[in-house]
Amino acid sequence: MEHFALWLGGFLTLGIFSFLYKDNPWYKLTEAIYVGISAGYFVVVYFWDNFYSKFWVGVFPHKRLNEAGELIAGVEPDYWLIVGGVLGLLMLMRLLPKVGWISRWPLAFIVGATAGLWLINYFASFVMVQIQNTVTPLFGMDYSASLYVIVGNIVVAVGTFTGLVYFFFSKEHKGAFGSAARVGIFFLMITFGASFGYTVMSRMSLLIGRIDFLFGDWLGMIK
Amino acid sequence: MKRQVPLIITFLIGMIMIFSFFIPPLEGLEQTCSLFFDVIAVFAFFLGGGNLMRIHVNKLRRRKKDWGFSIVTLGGFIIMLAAGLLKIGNPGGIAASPTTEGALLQEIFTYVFLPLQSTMYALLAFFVASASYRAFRAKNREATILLIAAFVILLGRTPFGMMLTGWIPESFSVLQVPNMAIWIMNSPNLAGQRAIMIGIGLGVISMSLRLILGIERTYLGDDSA
Amino acid sequence: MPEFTFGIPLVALSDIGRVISLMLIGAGLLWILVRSLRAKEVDRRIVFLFIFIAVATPILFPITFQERATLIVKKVFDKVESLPAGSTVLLAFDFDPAMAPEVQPMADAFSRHCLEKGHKVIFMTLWATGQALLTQSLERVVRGEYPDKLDGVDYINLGFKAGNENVLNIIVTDFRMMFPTDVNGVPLDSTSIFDDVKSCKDLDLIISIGGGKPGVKEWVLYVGDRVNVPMGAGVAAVVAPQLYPYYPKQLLGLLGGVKGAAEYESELVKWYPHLEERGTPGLRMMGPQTLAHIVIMAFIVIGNISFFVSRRRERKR
Amino acid sequence: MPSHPTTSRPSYLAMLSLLFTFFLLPSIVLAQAEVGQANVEGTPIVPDSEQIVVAPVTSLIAADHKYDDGEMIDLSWVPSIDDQLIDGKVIGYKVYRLEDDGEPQMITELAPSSNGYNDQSVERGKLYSYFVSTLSSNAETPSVRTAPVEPQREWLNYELLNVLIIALVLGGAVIYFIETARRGKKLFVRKIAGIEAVDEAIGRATEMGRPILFIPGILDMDDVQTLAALTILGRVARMIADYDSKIFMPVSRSLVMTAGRETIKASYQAAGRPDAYNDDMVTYITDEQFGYVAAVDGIMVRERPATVFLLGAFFAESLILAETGNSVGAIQIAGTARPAQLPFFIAACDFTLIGEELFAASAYLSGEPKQMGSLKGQDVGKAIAMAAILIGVLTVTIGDAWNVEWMQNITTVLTEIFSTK
Repeated sequence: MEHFALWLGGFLTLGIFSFLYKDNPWYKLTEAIYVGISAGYFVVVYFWDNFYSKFWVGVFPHKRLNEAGELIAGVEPDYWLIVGGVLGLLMLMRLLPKVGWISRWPLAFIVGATAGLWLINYFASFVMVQIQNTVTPLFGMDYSASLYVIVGNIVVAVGTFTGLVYFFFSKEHKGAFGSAARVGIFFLMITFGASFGYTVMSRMSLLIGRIDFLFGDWLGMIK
Repeated sequence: MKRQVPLIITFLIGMIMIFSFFIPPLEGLEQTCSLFFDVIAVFAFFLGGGNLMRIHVNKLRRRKKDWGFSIVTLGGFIIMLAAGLLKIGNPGGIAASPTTEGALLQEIFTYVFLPLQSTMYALLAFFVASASYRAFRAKNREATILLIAAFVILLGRTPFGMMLTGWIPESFSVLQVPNMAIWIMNSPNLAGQRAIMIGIGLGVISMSLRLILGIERTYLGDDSA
Repeated sequence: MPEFTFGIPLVALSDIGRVISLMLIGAGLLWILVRSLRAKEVDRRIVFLFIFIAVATPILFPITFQERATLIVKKVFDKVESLPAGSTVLLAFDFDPAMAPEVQPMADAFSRHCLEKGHKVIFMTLWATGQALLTQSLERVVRGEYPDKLDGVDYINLGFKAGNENVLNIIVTDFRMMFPTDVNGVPLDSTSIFDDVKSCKDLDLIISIGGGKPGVKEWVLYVGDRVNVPMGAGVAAVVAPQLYPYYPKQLLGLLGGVKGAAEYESELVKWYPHLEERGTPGLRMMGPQTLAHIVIMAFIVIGNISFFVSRRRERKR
Repeated sequence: MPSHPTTSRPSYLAMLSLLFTFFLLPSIVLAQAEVGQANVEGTPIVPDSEQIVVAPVTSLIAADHKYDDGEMIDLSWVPSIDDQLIDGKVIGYKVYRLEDDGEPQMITELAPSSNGYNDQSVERGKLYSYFVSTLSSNAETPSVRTAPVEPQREWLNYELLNVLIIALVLGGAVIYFIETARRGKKLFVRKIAGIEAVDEAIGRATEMGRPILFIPGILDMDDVQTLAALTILGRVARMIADYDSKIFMPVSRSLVMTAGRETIKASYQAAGRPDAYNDDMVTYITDEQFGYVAAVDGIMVRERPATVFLLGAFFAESLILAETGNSVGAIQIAGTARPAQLPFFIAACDFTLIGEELFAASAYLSGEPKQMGSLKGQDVGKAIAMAAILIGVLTVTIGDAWNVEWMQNITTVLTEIFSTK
């Protein structure tokens, strides 16, 4: 079994890697296996975690019995969940052409809830917190900061400010405003370049892991 | 009715969600909504899973190109359902969890799913290389800055960064490449991230309001816009 | 071991395979460079092939590059080195198996360095999931490599205590209140290592390893800032940028990711050459990383050369 | 191997457990039973000359937790004067609660130097009073009992009032400009390269007779980025219908599939070509991140789309998709609000909508004045943010240095306004 599992792993790994050369039947086979299995796995996980544990058990809680078999106070059923169930059923109405339009109701519910929920959350954690963090004394508390820190602080403040200038929609990037926007783009470019470079190492370790598997676990070539 | 009701639902739910943030008695609403969402998503799964089956069965019936692989996909899907829902191949039987060691579902997960997943993920190592070969070119001023920032960080992550600039005395150690990399990560990078994040927060406000107020309604199948 | 020098990096060559693959990479890059002077673009599959060889070669035939420690790493090393033998050092293993690949090499290097130097080492963890790792590395590094060091005299394992920063809050004034005994149930009072140690104030150095929560930040805020004991740290690469602001005031130095571990190991091996054979996982892991980075940088250079050459040709036209 | 003397350990343990069962356990039980009556300040519970008696905590206050639904009570106190870390006499605190003047019940045990507790297990409509016992290694000293408190429900969280006000200002600005635009005032909005390119990209696909691939990210409908992708899809699909091009949209979530079909169908109807729509334009693949990527990569190399849209929430797969799309020669327009993935799109795609631009794209593409008005409203937010940063940084830097009071006041006000508790 152990042996078979290793060879299976090797077969699948090389199948995916073969895509780097070009599309081929081996890759198609591994892709087909992957899609079928992962879709099935998620059906199973969603069914037990969401439908059964959250919905079913929520509406019909397990009865708790004591040792003598008498019912002891258990969890109260949460009838609110039935609203969710009804919305879910409305979704399935799509399958009936005549009343299919009703499936827009749960969609409208989801869109409204998502938009409303994230509006404030994004605002608080993406706008307010970031502004607050940027407002710091440039020379450090009680002027104790080193030159290194001061330059860093100034760069952060200027970069954030000009970055926002770049995102301005209702003004053409011309004149002084345009120069500020250009500085903003420079900062964005440094951000993208630096984040890219910093990520390379973690991406390489993923490959190191697979090569370890291929040559070590599978072929036993690494001492 | 068909047009108006969804817009009213979106408006009401959206407004309630916004204000629930400030009204303590409504603070549990967020969890309730995400619970509703999970339940709706499970029902929707019938549509998604059904669609997957339909497409592959069609491919098979019409003998379209590569129909053979559809058998594999369908087979994998059905085996997982049998193992996970009917709990076939489950040592603990129908009552036990299918994700315990030794269960068919878990075995397939460990020996088929995991290698596939980590290999797919590992492809990134190759694409990171090919993307940097193509993208980091000094075509204009912006691209040059992108290139320099990436190059300094890359160099700082290898021993060569220190070998090339290790002679710089300690008092100017900021100029040593690895320290320069640290500075870039901490200062200009941070500034850029912040500007992007503030912009995102404002963009979300504006788009959410358009949705809630019913100005943006294409997603509801409204063709009057 | 025959040594072979390519300019500055010392590449220990013990195998024909290593030579061949390194030559393959070098010659290949050279060939592509020549082509790029004629403004020829490289097919992406060639880039893929180079990356594969660059990563696989050092794994199959171990290649290590000599690291030179950056100041931020060297400061931690120098501190451990400069403390007089017999100083008390606390090593906090605040990480779980998921983080271990990155920080375990650091933990090993710190343990070896302290024991080599003759320091007394106190091990502890704030992570329930870190307990097993701590026991294992103690078994492997401390008992395995230093059998003559005595438990309770030269080192002690306090194990895991629940309570996160509350634990720190208490040991900052009294170890015994939080840890009446060590992990084996031996009272601290009966161990000689704790004869002179009452609280964190009596330590000579604290090194926190692990980047989660509780972790380095908590150690700095609850212990380092409150008592005048120098602190060093080792963390995973992703969290390192968030901790740089603590350097050099609150943290005397910081090891970030595999690279930090490798730098520390190289410094360690330089001072204690016999430790090289015990394994330098950080340096080993940096082998494929370094080659891959070099290949990527080489391709960036090559890409720019062919870009400029082709642009010049277009202008001439 | 060297180790502690282990021979004495079993007997040591046995003694300890004997001691515990016969002495400590009964005393703990007795102590707890007696607590009910003993609530005079400073009275030790089990008087004994051997006991280490510690001082009680003082100034114990129980108060309703502000701005909640009536489910919390906050306790605060000044630790015992014996609670000094040097001698370590105090080993902790126990918090007791009396519900509607019933029996006291221990609700939690806290570490030394604690000075407060947040009781989250209370209900509205009941009265609670508390006392805190200071523990030494063998004695317990209770404090004075607090006056009974009833947890209160508040209808508005005043702590977040600043968030509400700024949100209303920004929301108001968005709505104001929407209204202004609706009344016919012309508003200027600058060009955004990525969005300008959409038209051309679709045209190119039509000329080449190859399909257009639309990837709406890998998150579900409960993420705003997916919503943004769908609003853009509405505009894009309309153009595609007009051009009579082909669109294909593989998705990784069933709900996104449903919403995507609904959107494309409506766009085709609006374009007057409902006959050209069919459900197979949108297919579900798998919920799993890399399984989805494996399939989309396959689709890219087999169908060879002329144009690829990658809009929505992306994770590590961003670069795999973008590089494969690039390798088949597609024009790629990407956009995400995940800062970590933006560098990869910038590197591998022809056009990238950076963060905010993703959310603005649909409004921009619609060309309707009221939608453009909302973009103007966004700019008000940016102006406020920029002003806050500029003024804040200046006042905090200068105000601190020369002790300029009015500047310090401005800093304080700004911090108040932008604080999120």
